[in-house]
Amino acid sequence: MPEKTIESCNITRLDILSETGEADEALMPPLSEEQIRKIYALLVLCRTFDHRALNLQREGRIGTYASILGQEASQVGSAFALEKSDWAFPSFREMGVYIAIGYPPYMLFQYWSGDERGLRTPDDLNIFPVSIPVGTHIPHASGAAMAAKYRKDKVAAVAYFGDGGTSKGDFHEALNFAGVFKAPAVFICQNNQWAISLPRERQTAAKTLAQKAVAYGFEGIQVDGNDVFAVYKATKNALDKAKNGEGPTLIECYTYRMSDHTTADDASRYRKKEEIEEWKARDPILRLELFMERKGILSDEYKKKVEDEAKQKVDDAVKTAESVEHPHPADMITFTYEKPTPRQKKEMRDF
Amino acid sequence: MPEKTIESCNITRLDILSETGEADEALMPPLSEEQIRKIYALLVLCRTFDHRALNLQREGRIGTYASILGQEASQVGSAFALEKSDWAFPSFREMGVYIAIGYPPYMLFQYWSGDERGLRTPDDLNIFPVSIPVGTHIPHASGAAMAAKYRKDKVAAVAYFGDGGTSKGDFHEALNFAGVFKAPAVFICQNNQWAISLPRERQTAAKTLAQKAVAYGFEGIQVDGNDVFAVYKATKNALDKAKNGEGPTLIECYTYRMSDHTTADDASRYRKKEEIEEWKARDPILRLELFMERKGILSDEYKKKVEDEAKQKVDDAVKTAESVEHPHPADMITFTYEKPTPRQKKEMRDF
Amino acid sequence: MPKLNMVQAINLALKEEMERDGSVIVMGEDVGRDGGVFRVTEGLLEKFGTERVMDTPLSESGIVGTAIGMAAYGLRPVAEIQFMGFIYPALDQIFSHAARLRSRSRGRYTCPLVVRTPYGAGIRAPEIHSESTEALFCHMPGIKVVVPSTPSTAKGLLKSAIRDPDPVVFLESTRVYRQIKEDVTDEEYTIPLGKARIAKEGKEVTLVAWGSMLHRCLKAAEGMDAEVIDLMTLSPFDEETLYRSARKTGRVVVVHEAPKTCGVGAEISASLAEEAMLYLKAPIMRVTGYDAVIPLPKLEDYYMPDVNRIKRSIDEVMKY
Amino acid sequence: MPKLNMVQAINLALKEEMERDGSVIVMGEDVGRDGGVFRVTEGLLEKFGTERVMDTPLSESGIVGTAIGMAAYGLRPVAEIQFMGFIYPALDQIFSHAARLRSRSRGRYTCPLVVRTPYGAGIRAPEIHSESTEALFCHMPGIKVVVPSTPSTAKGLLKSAIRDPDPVVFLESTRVYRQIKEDVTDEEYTIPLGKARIAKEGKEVTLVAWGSMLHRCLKAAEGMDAEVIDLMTLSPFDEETLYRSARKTGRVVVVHEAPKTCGVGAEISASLAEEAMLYLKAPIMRVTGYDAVIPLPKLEDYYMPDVNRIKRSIDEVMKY
Ligand SMILES: Cc1ncc(C[n+]2csc(CCOP(=O)(O)OP(=O)(O)O)c2C)c(N)n1
Ligand SMILES: Cc1ncc(C[n+]2csc(CCOP(=O)(O)OP(=O)(O)O)c2C)c(N)n1
Ligand SMILES: [Mg+2]
Ligand SMILES: [Mg+2]
Repeated sequence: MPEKTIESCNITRLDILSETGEADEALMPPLSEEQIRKIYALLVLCRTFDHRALNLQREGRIGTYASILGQEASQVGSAFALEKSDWAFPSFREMGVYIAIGYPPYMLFQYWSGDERGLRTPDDLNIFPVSIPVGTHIPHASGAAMAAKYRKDKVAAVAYFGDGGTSKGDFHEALNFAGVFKAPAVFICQNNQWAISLPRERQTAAKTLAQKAVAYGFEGIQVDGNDVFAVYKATKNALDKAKNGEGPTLIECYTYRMSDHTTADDASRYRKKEEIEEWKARDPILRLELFMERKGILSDEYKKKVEDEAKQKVDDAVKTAESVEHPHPADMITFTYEKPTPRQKKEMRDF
Repeated sequence: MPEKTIESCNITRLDILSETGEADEALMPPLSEEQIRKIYALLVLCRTFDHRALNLQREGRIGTYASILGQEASQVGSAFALEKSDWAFPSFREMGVYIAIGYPPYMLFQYWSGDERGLRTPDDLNIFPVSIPVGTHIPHASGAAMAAKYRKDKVAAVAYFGDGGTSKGDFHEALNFAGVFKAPAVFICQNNQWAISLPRERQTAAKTLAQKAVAYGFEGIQVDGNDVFAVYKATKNALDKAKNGEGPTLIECYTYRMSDHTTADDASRYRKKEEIEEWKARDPILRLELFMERKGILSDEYKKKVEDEAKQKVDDAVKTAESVEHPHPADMITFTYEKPTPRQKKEMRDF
Repeated sequence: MPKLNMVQAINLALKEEMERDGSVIVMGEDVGRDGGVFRVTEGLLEKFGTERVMDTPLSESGIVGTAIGMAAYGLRPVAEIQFMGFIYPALDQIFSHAARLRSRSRGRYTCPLVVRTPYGAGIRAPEIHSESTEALFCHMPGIKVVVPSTPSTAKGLLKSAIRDPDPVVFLESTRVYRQIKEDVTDEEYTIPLGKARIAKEGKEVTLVAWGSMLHRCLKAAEGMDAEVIDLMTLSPFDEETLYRSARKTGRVVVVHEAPKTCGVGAEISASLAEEAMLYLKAPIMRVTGYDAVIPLPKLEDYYMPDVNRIKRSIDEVMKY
Repeated sequence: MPKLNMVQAINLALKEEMERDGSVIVMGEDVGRDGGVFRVTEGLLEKFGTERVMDTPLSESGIVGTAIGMAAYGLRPVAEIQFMGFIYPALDQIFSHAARLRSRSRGRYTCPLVVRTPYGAGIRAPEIHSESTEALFCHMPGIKVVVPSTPSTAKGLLKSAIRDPDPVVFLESTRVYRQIKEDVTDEEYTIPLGKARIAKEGKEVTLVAWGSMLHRCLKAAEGMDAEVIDLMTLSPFDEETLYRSARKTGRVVVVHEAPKTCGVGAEISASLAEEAMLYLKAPIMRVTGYDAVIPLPKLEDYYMPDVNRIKRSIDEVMKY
């Protein structure tokens, strides 16, 4: 019959590391023991940073903060696949990405304490300031990718956003541009199942977020976001693909927001404790530890060493952040344009 | 292996009436001879209207006009499936929809001659004023559908837009809302292969536009847009589905813009004559005529009668449109709010 | 009478209007289960159900766009944009459609829509959570802009906004939300749009403000014979009350937290310069935010006009 | 010297800048194969190829959003929005990102982006093709707004805009596009942003305008001792030149086609009322579009300020 099928698409899901720490050898990406140790240390550092940030907020030493608890593997696993020359465009919940690429943690505390200077990316890194308006930074990644392609640089641009971000018009326009111009872009969706109080299934009627790539004619894949190896592998493949001129990829990291939305939120108003308990068992760090134990590369003293180092780094970061001098009021005007306008010059006399 | 498929989707295409006028009986919708005659008369009326509008523009009697030549079946076939109580949200290239639901043709001429009064929908019709900003009216259809559902009215809302419209953020947000709220909405994309000078394949990397529905978790289907039976059937099915609470549908009418984008455009700058020639053979009216001849329901005198009636209607419409008095200058202010503001009252003294 | 803060007063207004009129619905991000990030819609879902209190996807243009369709269909949607900094993606829907539906259809279709959104600095919020861009919406014919400064006026104004046949952008100061409590009757009352309120009578200088800045003006006016006008509706604004006061005092200071250039203060000043200049004894001064992006918390206090900056401008005009 | 209209002058500016600097790229709807709906980018695709002249999907937020990413990466995108009425979906990208990238990153990232768009009424265009909402962008710290009124200034201003390290919204009057031809040298020259131009010297009254309205002001000024200022850059605008002229003439009339309320005329008037009031002999008058949606062609001429309306206001201020 002429009611014929003219297009078919399959969305796949990648799992490598099980909750009990068993890895599928056939799918395991080529990571050296040292690299795995590095990843582990980063995961621990992220969690230590996050834990401290929450405490600092409670003590009123920083402002509202968005925790990454539970999403460490999605962030570290993907960021670990980046080359230094790649560009990252994070949302406000990507502290793990910043930390993984070597952004000074003290600057992150500085930012969350309400000081723009914390967002001044060091010259040797290519990461954008966090995007507060959800999803609106995704086109920037598409544009940077298009620019890299025009310059013939072997560079990819990676955008990070949440499940809620996929509902924004800018998500749509950004991915459509990337598809049309075959831009070397990778779109990493941190599907942590919640957008503040809105559960994933109310965010969109689509069964998966990965399948939204179908609308743009490129590949979408879902990975276990609490499986650092799966996240790393999917991202690495997408980056290679991008740099080989094979176009963009959408990666849905299926993970969970273990904390409240932010320190200003109370998740108990809208979600059940049981759900959180369920996800505890899927903890990304626990899982990697079990794997490393099996491999015999996680001794108690090594574990302690990693935790102490993380604690030390975070302590130092807090100290540094809290010792920087207060910004000068005129700063709020100085950076509007390359040169202040006549009116701004007048305004700056107030300080 | 745990790289498993978690979602699959197939996009189908519906063809019923062949270019030679043969209809697939198995797929043929239940249309009476009288209904088919009605459809035929509407198609002819649309083409006559369109032809006249182009002439009037050349003579400077109306302003810039967007021709529907070649898209008559997509517009009439879909609009014919609407019930009087359904709501339509057209773009600027939907004169065929207006005509098919019984909008006074003279008002359409009035609008294109630069008079807002032409957009004042008669009280017994539910069609929105044309949307000039591409795609931005699609959310209105989703909203009206949500409202109808809330009111428990057996009413569907239908949005019309082009291939270019699918690239807009509002398309994305509108379809996502419709999916999430299972709204009784039908989204009809007039894929006429061009967005001014941009060919369909540069508009998006997706192979079909119908597959964009995958992103929203509901059905997308492509139909031969020059096949009035296929368009009618797909729309009727989608409307029934919507009113039965089974949610929205995206219909891609695969058709062609035979004219320049508008009277202000010169398509020879960016597309080949050959392409237009190819599509001539697929003409939607010719095709229906061949079908009706086979069925023996298209005599020469009947054909002539239909054409004469169409010409008469259009003549009358032009006469009426050109005989309405010039709008009063204050009108441009009067309709801003229910009551003019003090400042507006002052401003109106200028006239 | 119960003492309510502005959050509670607005919540009460919503409840009353929803009880009064089944066509009033509330929609937005986290307005349902969560009761809104500021708790303004708390309890509405429980009372009116998910059909009338809709948690929407994260989609500002979609929220306003679908609300326009609902309004045209016959509902009276009250759409919440979670913070004013996130209203810009919906600006096209507000300006190209909500504002024009009546004129484009020559009155066949109207858009009785209220877009509520928290605005302004002063609560140590993150980036883009402290916007005060009321001026953009005052330049949109077809839109009305309302900014209450107190709980009781907030209730009366919101009820009028919901009943208004045309689209209203309703701005709620995050700073005022829980700052003041006052008597708010749960009896039926509304406050007409388009009328200003004399918050304090005076003869020597006129201070014009709205929302959170009104309170700083009242502070600055303490102990002097200053008249303080709470504009309440910014578009269309109450020219008559403004001119009457300016003619009386001959001196005007306009205060807002938005950047100075092309802020609403400019319109007020320009209107005076056109209509009342001959009565003015002194230049018309504007005390506003700086022409800069609103800074993060560490510099926030330097950005917002404070009592001292207002006082300095008053002293300035009193020199004449 | 070749006589060019504004379309040709802008086209020449683009060509020169693209030849000079490989990081300059042009993007937008129909800017390539079609050469733009007004032919402003005609011939650029043939000359510079599809890599530098990109036909984009129909996607205004996407155009500006991707252009921001390109600019941050090191390119100098010149993005075209086909008509100003379609810039609103991109307003969030312009305001929340382009305008703030420098300040948010404390100078690490900048956004050397030009957003070109045709604006204004007067060519019998369809709905939403005649917008003149420059005021919205003048209220956005971090954005510069430029509106040329003649072919030669258009060329010099656009070249400066492209070389400017910060985002510029560049508005081109559809009415002026083919209205005037004048000598435009293909030699290298630029016109600095932020400086106004005295289009006509005079002593008795100052007329302030930009874009298409400048020409109506010049007509209205014929035969009288009026000074006509072509503001050229609306943000940041040239206060000094404005005040100097106002102090000299003591009378000011501001003219723009945008609606009156919260238009740029308000800012100019308010600035004068603050900085130069003591020198003014007469109220500051504004001659503007009405507070209404710009009508369709049949009423268009009644909407736009014409020479007579301008003259009437001049007579008005000359009474003092
Ligand atoms: C455009 C926009 N609308 C609303 C908000 C307020 N808000 C902040 S985070 C958030 C939810 C985001 O959900 P998601 O995209 O899933 O990211 P997550 O917070 O889960 O990491 C909302 C609604 C915002 N920041 N930006
Ligand atoms: C938001 C917006 N951007 C740009 C335009 C200018 N424009 C008018 S029609 C058109 C192309 C529309 O293409 P499509 O959606 O395929 O509809 P078609 O014209 O083919 O019917 C463009 C770019 C517009 N009207 N609205
Ligand atoms: Mg989320
Ligand atoms: Mg098309």
